[in-house]
Amino acid sequence: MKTHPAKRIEIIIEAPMERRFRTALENADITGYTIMPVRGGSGRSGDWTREGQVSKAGGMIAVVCIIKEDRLNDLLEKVFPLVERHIGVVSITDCEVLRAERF
Amino acid sequence: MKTHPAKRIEIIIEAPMERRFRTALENADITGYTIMPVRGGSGRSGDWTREGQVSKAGGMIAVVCIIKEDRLNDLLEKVFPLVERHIGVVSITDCEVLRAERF
Amino acid sequence: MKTHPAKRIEIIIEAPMERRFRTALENADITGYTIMPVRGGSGRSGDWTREGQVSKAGGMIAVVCIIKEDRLNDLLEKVFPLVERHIGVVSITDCEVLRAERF
Amino acid sequence: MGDILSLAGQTLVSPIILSFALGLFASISRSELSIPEAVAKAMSIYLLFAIGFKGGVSLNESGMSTSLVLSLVAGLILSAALPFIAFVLLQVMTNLDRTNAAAVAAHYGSISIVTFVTAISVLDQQSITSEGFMVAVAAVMEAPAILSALYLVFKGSGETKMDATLWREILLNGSIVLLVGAFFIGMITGTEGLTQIDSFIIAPFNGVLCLFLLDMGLVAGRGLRQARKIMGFSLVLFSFIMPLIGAALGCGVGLAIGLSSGGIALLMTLCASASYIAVPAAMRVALPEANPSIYLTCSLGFTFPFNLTIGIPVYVAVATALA
Amino acid sequence: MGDILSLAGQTLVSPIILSFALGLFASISRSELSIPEAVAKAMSIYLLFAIGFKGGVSLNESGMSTSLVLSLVAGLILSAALPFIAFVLLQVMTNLDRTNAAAVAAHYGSISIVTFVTAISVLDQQSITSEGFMVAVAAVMEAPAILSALYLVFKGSGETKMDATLWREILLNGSIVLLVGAFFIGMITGTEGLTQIDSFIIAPFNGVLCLFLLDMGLVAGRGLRQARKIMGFSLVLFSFIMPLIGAALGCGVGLAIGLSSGGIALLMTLCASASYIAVPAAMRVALPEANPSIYLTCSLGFTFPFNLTIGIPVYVAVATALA
Amino acid sequence: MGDILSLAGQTLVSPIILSFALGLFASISRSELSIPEAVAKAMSIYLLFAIGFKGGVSLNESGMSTSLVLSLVAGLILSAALPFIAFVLLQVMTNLDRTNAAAVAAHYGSISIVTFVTAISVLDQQSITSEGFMVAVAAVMEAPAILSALYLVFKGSGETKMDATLWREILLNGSIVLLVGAFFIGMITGTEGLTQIDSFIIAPFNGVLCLFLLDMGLVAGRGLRQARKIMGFSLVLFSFIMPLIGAALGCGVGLAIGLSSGGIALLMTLCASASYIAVPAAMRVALPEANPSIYLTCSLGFTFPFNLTIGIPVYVAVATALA
Ligand SMILES: Nc1ncnc2c1ncn2[C@@H]1O[C@H](COP(=O)(O)O)[C@@H](O)[C@H]1O
Ligand SMILES: Nc1ncnc2c1ncn2[C@@H]1O[C@H](COP(=O)(O)O)[C@@H](O)[C@H]1O
Ligand SMILES: Nc1ncnc2c1ncn2[C@@H]1O[C@H](COP(=O)(O)O)[C@@H](O)[C@H]1O
Ligand code: NA
Ligand code: NA
Ligand code: NA
Repeated sequence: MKTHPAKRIEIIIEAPMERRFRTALENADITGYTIMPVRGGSGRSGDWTREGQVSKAGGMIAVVCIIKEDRLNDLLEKVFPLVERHIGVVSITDCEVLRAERF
Repeated sequence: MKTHPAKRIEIIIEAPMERRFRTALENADITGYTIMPVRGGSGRSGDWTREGQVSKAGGMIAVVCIIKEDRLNDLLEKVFPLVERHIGVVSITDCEVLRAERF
Repeated sequence: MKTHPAKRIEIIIEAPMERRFRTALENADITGYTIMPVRGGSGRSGDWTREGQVSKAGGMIAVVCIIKEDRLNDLLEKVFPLVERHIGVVSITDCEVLRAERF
Repeated sequence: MGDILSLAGQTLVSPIILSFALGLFASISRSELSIPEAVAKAMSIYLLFAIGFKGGVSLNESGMSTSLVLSLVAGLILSAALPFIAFVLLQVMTNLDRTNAAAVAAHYGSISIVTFVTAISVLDQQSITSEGFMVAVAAVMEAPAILSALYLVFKGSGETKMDATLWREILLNGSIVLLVGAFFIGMITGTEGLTQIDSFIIAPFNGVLCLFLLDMGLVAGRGLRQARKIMGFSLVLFSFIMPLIGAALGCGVGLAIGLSSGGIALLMTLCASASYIAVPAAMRVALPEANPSIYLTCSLGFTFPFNLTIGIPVYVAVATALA
Repeated sequence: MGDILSLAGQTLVSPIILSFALGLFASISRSELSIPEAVAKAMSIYLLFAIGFKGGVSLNESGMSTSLVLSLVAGLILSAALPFIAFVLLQVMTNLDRTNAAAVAAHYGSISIVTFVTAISVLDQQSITSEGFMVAVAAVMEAPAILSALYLVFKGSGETKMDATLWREILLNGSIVLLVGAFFIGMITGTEGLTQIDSFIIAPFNGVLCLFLLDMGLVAGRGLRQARKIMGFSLVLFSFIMPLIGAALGCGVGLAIGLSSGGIALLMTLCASASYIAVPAAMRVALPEANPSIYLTCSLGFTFPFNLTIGIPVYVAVATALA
Repeated sequence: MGDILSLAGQTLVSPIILSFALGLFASISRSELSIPEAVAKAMSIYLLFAIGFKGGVSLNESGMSTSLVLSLVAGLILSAALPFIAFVLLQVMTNLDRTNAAAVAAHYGSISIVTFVTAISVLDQQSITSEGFMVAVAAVMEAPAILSALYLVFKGSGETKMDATLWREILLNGSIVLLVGAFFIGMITGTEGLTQIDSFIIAPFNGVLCLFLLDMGLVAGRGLRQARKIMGFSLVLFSFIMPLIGAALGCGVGLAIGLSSGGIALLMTLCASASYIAVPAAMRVALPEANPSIYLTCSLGFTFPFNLTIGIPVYVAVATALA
């Protein structure tokens, strides 16, 4: 089956930033992305878990975004400023997609 | 440590399709997969979030499936017809696995 | 934008192992990782779903850990013994990260 | 008329409706207020269980009757017939394509259980009694509309698209099973069963309904925010007219089969209400080409608030005036 | 015998048991009805807190007694001893290997708190009083069985596999901490504390139990659907015989230490019931080679429904006949 | 003094406080006991809705008054002023940098709604009445402190960092909208509305508060376990001194504007309490450079338990002695 090269970007960022982050993606003309919940983790700022938390403050989300290679730089440049002051982790993986016209 | 090449397939598809999708995977003899929850996202059909939703209609799931390279095509061909009419996103990444005998 | 090569490790393991697993990662000096919830899946030991479950016994978690390439082997060696007797799935993907100094 | 207005006023200032308004306000003003998915589901399970159980108990007390059978049959037919009316109306009034029109139509044949529950609580407030078996009528009205809609799309095309899995998903849909199951439990255990759990299913009922409607307001408001892009004026108009047509039909049928005034008000509400749980999920599976934003906005964004605020008081007033 | 049957009949038509049956039906017929994980956990937390608190309050009223100490010791010993009996029985009746047999055995030494709660609610229904401290007995019976099972696997092998983390996980297991903690809170605050929160922990208790058993039915049914592949007839038989053996032992011990008839019925229920929360989680960590489908299906798929429907009425009838 | 002690003793042995202690114990002893996030949120939504609604109903009964307006203005000013005091204190006592000090200061100007709710429940226990509009005062005190803290960080720097999104997030914060919304619903529907839902929002209130405090204890304990690495002695000391300063100020202002003794106790509690929901979230967005572990540990790990156990009884005793 025919597949097409693309990039899978995964960004782990603080939950209270969700709305701003969505806006930033929109402004970068990225309308396709998926947000996944995060249960807990560990980083330079210590361990954490969502269990029993009421405030959004103590949580992260994972944003997965699949885009064509040529739009990658654009996304990173528009979205990075937002992440910079925050504790987000950004990783980019090569991938193949079906139905290239979607991306 | 010895690792073996494999493929990681990630499929984001509507939650109401979960059962059919599982059946399709079974029929393609894929018995190893993991389903992860999705909190929200954005696509050609607009923004959405699971918050406060009762109906399954407004949600997606992410299916992660790690398989040997030689079974990839088989999976895509058997599962794609199901995804085709639906709004799923399919991405395939190269990966390495431990314990190849599992896959 | 400048990116740096790294490895993305994804480990799917039984939920009751979470605490031990976190300790094992700490002992391997891996302090950066993220834990994501898992809703259900299928494997050699059959289908399962978290719906309605009270006991942790019937669930898995997904641990995502992004590290520098040169630390990969160390991680695998320290963490694998824990996974060995258990039903975890380990996959490793090449990725690129921003801000290499974090990892 | 004055009566209707004063009744509408009375209904509008109840905690239930104001909670819905609060939710609507919060999401339209983009507040981050939200209720977790699991909690929304829990409240919906609670409401279905409680309403089913109470219906069963009251049938146990009143005993079986031909009226019950008549009402069930009437419900089945109404649910199956309404989508055809809705479909024609949509084709006349709007420029939706066949698939989207059928998908929207399915929602209007089926029912919204929260609208039904709210109507019951309004009747309670005014000490109007109604037939306990109306819950069973609500249950049988969930599914037939889906079949009608699929017929509308696939007739002539030879395709059927109805595999066994889809049948089971439609007929053994979670909310049907829970509602009918609780109804039977109530019917079997009767008042004795009720006394064991009434401080769970009766006392806190209205309070839970408030929080659930708060959540519905939040979800509906989110839909409305996105609606500007997709909803034309004619589609909005449809969302207000269709419930009135449904209610009129329900009223006629209710009178014909001799329901009490409370029963007629409930049947009108059922016909007027549009599904937003079971049908959307079925449409995602059976008609994935239909745009969910369209049918969800019609049903949850416009018809639901309309019924809650204007519809129910009108239906109750009309039913009490006529029966 | 007639008494037992009529009691069984009475128990079977209660909302509690019928809710469980509804859940079982829904999942066996593959309905999509489901209760979110978070909600199931919430109900379980509520039930543990309420039952623990009430037990503590009633101990506060009745005061300490030698009977309490005797019962705690008896519970500890029963929980530690039952796995040995179960293990021998499994080796005789089935062809499970050593590890799987020990894992299953652990479940039968430990207890199921929902079974216990249901028994209390059946006793309440029949106005049979029981010792408040039975909750504390339930708590001490959770863990010892796990140690016995691990001993069965590792004896001779020199390995111990019991690190400090595992000890803590077993002894400070969430449900033990909550049950014992609530018990102490009840004991310290007494009736005065109870009046502050009784409309939370007493009034809705049976209703919550209904919904929780609905969920247990859903989960148990899912397990049963998968069971055909792995469960032999002999294993199913074991799931019905073992509770009776446990109950008989519990009955003897209860009589010996002079419990009331209600207390004996509860001790029988504890011995007869099999864990499905704490022990499975411990087994996943300590005996990952054991197949979870086997022990979960035995305990939740067969023994749990057996106790709920046949067991408890029998135990109550026997206890009242003997004491 | 004896009075204060006996009152403190009485408060300490209530199910509410003991539940908190149980949570603290469970997480410090590393038990796996935990309450799902969705359930914690549900309880918080319930508490906000109930407390807001009841406040509104009581304002509806008592009618508007200048005292209401005075209290609202006083609340606004106190919330805006307290961060400056806290900031100076932190700069004198600790070696936190400007950003972290401002972030911590923001928490102490704002309020903790659970601390407030607990104080109300303690007053209830002792049949001390208080002004219903204190809920509205609580609501207006949530946000101003955030603005003061941002001013402290950015003054002189020319930057403002206050975009429209941030304003909306602060002012239309979920808990403010829910609290104020429920307050208005209560005010509009009055006692008539209350009778419709009182068995939901009044009867189970204290029980839900118990479980919520159990959860708070779990979360606070987790924070404390991590605290050793980051919390110096002086910061801990600050967490105990700052609430007393706040309470003293609140007491003076309460006396000045002529609140009842119950009202003064509540205003003291509001001033003494530190936010752990709204402010931390705002800080993550507006001051991401501040270390969340520091401000969360101060507010939730030290000040919250301090107020719960020692603070509230003292504030109530002082207020009743003075007013
Ligand atoms: N190397 C990593 N791999 C995966 N997730 C990470 C990594 N580092 C940090 N994270 C996530 O990002 C959060 C914040 O990281 P930090 O800013 O280092 O405290 C952590 O709690 C993790 O959830
Ligand atoms: N490029 C993408 N990357 C990641 N997820 C996507 C992408 N496009 C769509 N999705 C997900 O698929 C859902 C449906 O997409 P669509 O059919 O475009 O509305 C979205 O709501 C997202 O959750
Ligand atoms: N090939 C695979 N790809 C993704 N997840 C898997 C795979 N195999 C197993 N899993 C996950 O690991 C769990 C246990 O697998 P097993 O030990 O094979 O029963 C399954 O329930 C899945 O959630
Ligand atoms: Na309808
Ligand atoms: Na047992
Ligand atoms: Na304060």
